[in-house]
Amino acid sequence: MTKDSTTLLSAQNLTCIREDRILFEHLSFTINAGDIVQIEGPNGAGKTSLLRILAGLSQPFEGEVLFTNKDINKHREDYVSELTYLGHLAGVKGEMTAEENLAFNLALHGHENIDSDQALAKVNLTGFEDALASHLSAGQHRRIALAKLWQTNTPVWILDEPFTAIDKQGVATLEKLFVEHAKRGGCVILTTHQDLSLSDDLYSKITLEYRYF
Amino acid sequence: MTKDSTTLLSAQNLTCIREDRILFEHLSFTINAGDIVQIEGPNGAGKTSLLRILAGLSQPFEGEVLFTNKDINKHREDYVSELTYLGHLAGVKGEMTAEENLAFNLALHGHENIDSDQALAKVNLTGFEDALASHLSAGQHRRIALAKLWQTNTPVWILDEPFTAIDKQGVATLEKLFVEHAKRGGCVILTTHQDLSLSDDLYSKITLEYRYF
Amino acid sequence: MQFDTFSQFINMDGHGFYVWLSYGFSWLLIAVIAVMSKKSLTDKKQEIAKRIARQDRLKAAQKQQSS
Amino acid sequence: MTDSIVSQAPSYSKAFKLIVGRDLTIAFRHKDDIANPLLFFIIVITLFPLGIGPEPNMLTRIAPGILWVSALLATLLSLDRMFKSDYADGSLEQMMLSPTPMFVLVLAKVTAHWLLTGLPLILMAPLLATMLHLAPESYIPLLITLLLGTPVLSMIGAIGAALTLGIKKGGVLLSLLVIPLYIPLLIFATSAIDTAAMNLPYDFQLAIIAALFFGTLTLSPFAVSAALKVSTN
Amino acid sequence: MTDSIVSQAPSYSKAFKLIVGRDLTIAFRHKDDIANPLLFFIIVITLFPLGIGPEPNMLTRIAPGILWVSALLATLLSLDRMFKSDYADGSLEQMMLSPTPMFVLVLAKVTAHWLLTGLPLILMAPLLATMLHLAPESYIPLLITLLLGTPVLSMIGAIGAALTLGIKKGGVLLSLLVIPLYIPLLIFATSAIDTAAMNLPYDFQLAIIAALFFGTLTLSPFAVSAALKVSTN
Amino acid sequence: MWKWLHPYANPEVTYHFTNKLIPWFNRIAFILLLTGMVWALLFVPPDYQQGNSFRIFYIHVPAAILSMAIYFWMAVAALTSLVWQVRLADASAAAMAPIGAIFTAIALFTGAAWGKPTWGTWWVWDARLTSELILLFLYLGVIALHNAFDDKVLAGRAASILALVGVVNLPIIHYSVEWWNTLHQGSTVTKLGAPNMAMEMYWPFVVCFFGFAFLAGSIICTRFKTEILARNSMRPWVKSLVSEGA
Ligand code: HEM
Ligand SMILES: Nc1ncnc2c1ncn2[C@@H]1O[C@H](COP(=O)(O)OP(=O)(O)OP(=O)(O)O)[C@@H](O)[C@H]1O
Ligand SMILES: Nc1ncnc2c1ncn2[C@@H]1O[C@H](COP(=O)(O)OP(=O)(O)OP(=O)(O)O)[C@@H](O)[C@H]1O
Ligand SMILES: [Mg+2]
Ligand SMILES: [Mg+2]
Repeated sequence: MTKDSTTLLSAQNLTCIREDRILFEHLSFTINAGDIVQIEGPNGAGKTSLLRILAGLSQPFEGEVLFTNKDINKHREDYVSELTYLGHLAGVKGEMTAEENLAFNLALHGHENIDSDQALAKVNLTGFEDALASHLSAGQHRRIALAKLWQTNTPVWILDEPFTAIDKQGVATLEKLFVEHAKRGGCVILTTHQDLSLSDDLYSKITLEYRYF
Repeated sequence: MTKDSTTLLSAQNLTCIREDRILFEHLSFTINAGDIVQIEGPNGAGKTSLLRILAGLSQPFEGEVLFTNKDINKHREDYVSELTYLGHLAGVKGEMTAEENLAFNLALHGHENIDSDQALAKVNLTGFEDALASHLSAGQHRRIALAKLWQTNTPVWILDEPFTAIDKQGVATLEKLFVEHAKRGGCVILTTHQDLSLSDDLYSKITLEYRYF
Repeated sequence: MQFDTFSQFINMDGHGFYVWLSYGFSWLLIAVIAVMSKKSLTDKKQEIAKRIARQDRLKAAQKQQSS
Repeated sequence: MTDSIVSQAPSYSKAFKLIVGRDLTIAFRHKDDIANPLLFFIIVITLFPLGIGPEPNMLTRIAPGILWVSALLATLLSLDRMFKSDYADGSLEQMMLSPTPMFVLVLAKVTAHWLLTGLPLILMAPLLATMLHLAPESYIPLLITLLLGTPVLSMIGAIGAALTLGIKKGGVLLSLLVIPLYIPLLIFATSAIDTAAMNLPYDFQLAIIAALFFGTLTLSPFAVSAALKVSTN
Repeated sequence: MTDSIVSQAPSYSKAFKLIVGRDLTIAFRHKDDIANPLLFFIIVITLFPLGIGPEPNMLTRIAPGILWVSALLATLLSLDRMFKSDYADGSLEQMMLSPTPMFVLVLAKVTAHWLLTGLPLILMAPLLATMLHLAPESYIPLLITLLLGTPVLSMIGAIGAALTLGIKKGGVLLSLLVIPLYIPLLIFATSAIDTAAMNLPYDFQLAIIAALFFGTLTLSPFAVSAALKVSTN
Repeated sequence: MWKWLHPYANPEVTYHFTNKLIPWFNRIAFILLLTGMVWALLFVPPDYQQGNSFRIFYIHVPAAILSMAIYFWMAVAALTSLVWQVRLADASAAAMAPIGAIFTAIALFTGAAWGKPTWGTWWVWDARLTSELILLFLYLGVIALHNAFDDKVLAGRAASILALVGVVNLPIIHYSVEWWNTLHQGSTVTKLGAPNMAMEMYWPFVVCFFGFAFLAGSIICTRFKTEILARNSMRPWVKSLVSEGA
């Protein structure tokens, strides 16, 4: 956060209200190129809600999100082509093979002629390229969604619990990728319930507290 | 397992096949009064499948399960009135209150006039008795299902990941309950991904390995 | 032999269309189901072979990792 | 074990009441469940005069068929939820592991379903029959056939619902399975109403529908139980 | 960033083809998706002669209404799956976050839906029309109205499907939202067929249906986009 | 009593037995059908009423009878699988359904094509026709249900339950339809009534019928093999069979 580089994303005065509970109020922060930011807080604190607002999937009750100083709602297409978002749900279709899923996800963002074998190898899915996703285990299923991180070139990554169902070795590989991505000038915003095993100067935290009122 | 007490449950030569993968083959074991048995193994190894076979919810591909030396399929009603099963899914209806849920679950097994306030207090739900279950958090939701363990008097407990979404204090309370139940002559068969904090002589483990073929 | 000429055989006193339609459609359906059944058998065998190959690869990979 | 708690399998009638009561409670908390099949029934019936034309004579002629086909479709669309939500949250498993035999449980679920869909349809039918200019002689047979027939729809439908329980996209498949089994009922019911409109006795048709009622009442619980066991396996 | 990979938003037509292709692939892997609405259409149509009676004259008279009402119901029941599975597994979110504008995505989903339900219905309609003894003059208008009308059913239905996406028991609610919107189409389509059976010109009705087609084609993508944004919020 | 059945309840033995059966079925079917088709198309005299359209008889009636016979055997297999837990029985039921559906479709189609020249219409809501149509729906339901399950063992059991429920309903459907039709409509549609058929018309029918029956048997056996493989793919014998390239 202290590095003096370009500001990629900035949240201004965000307030989020779900049903009748205020999840957070007047939340402001900026995220620069090179940052890795972990959002933390107990179950139900509003982490997912915050990430969805940052991605432009939900509208905040108040406040706005700026991408390179432009409101993401007004410049949606510019923003979206620079963004990779991964939610609680992987966005993987059980009826398609691992390879088809990856190719479709990337083609939607205009990537073609990608080396899907290599991308799938990165997430330890060698041998499962043409298995239908519904025949894979929960962890393998999620790895298909993660594979695109190796092929995409968008600077902003917003990842909601990317480590769910992933084993220890997989987590380590991912963390290494995040650091590389940050070094190349991207930023990573993620939530996890386990702590990152990165040294403290490599990433920062934003803590949400559970508010009862 | 070494205690010389009555055999409650015995699995004989169980084989389970899912789609085209053999999960386990020729598995035999016995569970006596006073046993606490943890089934362990990686994701997809077949723990849930085994518990469902033991509860009589699924049929094994081969082999049989005996309860006090009687085949559970042939003496289903005898077995079922001595069994408390708790699956991945809690069996709690979001449209009913905590108290109604508990009362219904117990009434189905013939328990009436139970002290539901006390049972709900045990699982830390005091004050939520007449909140609709759908308005509770995931952990509180699951606690409703667990509350019946304090009220039931069946000897065989089969619990699939009972600690899911339960905080540390809750886990400790439950473990204490399991030990008491075993002392009273019951048995507990459970799966968890975290280790039990009981001393090793209080419980035994059955390990399932992930088989690729 | 009930027909003297080939065109008589095709025409069948005006009922040719219905007769040939019936015979044609029926044999077409039978051919389709026969071919599909055969194909599903070979497909199944291939699918099993593929899975065995994958399992072998997985086993090999496992061995490599552990050693 | 703790002897302070006396436990004993509840009697069949007690378990039956327990489950019916529970299902009704849930439905009343969720009011759509009751309103929706009824509204569907009404809307489908209004589509026909729009599609076919408003001449009263024509409508009188086709009214029994339309009323029954619509009742059938409305029941059909409500079948899906008979076991699905209990299956999805694990309650079904718990009920199957209770000491009460499965057929009692199935009968209770079917009864609750009928109370929530069949009964409202019957209550609404005379009104819609008026809109379709049903012959005056046909009102009584319409109500009798519905009274005997809608439980049959629920019971046969339960078989289909139980069979398609574990399947993701069960909706239309369920229709495919169940509709052919509904056909005899449809034929006898509409024929009873038509016969009555001609002032002829329709005892024979009623006898058959009653036979269907008792036949499905005795057989369907077993088919449903078997199907549920397969689906929850 | 890595410059080996060239990335650029795909052109509209490319994105359109991509999504349609994907939906068709999935449907073909899951063959039931195609077969089921069609089977439902066929089965519902057979219910009417059974309920109303087999006289050819009567059937000729009501055939247009029955064909259209059944097509409408078959489409209705298939609407549910238009966005639901994409919503449930998170693909919809991913598509909404792609650089392609929403209306292209919506048009692609609707096109795929029509190819999988509307088109098979049209292909099957003449056969069923024969079974209902439709007047020979009515075949052409039947096909034309279906050809123009089924896309309208898909497009209007998409709005309802998008609105009820986040709701658990959306099935019957969806019908309630959508059926009233279908009524004008139903009236003009059956009236066109009836008019043609009387050897009168039916241009007026066709003009209205065409207007409905172009109207929904231009407006519905925006309504659906807005509804999807609300549902995924 | 079931002891003699035991070796056939073993999938491997059954697979190889079926495998040996198929070529014989094929040969018999080929000979019978070639004879039957040539006989029916070229040598059978035209019917005195229906003329040459009578030649449709030689496909229509075998198909119609087989459509019902296969449903019956499918239900028997379903009952065996559910009551006596014979594991292969539901595999055979699953193998029969598509063939039965095809013959039902053929009976319907040829019937319609025969109806046009004889009755002047492709379709009437006659009792026999309607119940054959419903039979097709029942078949399609069984097939669709079977395909809807990923797990073939469960699929087999579910489809068996449906097949049995269907078979209980079949007579009800049959009589309801028969009875319904005669009430609404006079006998404008007269069925051919089973006449004492001339032998020169009867024998080619017998040849065709058995030809179709053996052909159906052969296709059912092929599908049965597929079903056995699908249910036993983890078995060593299947692995060696597949890797042999057989
Ligand atoms: C779509 C139309 C038709 C259908 C679905 C149909 C169906 C059937 C069925 C199911 C049978 C077997 C009955 C049994 O063995 O008990 C049958 C037999 C037969 N059908 Fe058809 N039929 C159709 C049209 C026709 C027509 C148009 C004719 C001739 C005018 C015809 C002549 C016969 C004859 C002669 C038999 C043999 C009756 C016997 O068992 O002696 N069918 N048909
Ligand atoms: N669609 C919704 N409608 C109403 N309330 C919602 C909705 N989504 C979330 N909530 C509520 O908002 C609160 C925050 O939810 P959120 O998913 O953001 O939490 P979280 O911090 O991501 O929790 P977790 O650690 O479980 O993922 C919860 O109390 C939840 O009940
Ligand atoms: N209904 C089913 N149909 C087909 N395959 C299934 C079914 N249920 C489970 N499986 C498969 O069986 C295997 C074992 O599943 P099971 O749920 O028993 O694992 P588990 O040990 O409980 O795993 P977890 O730790 O994730 O709970 C998995 O590979 C799964 O894909
Ligand atoms: Mg979250
Ligand atoms: Mg498990």
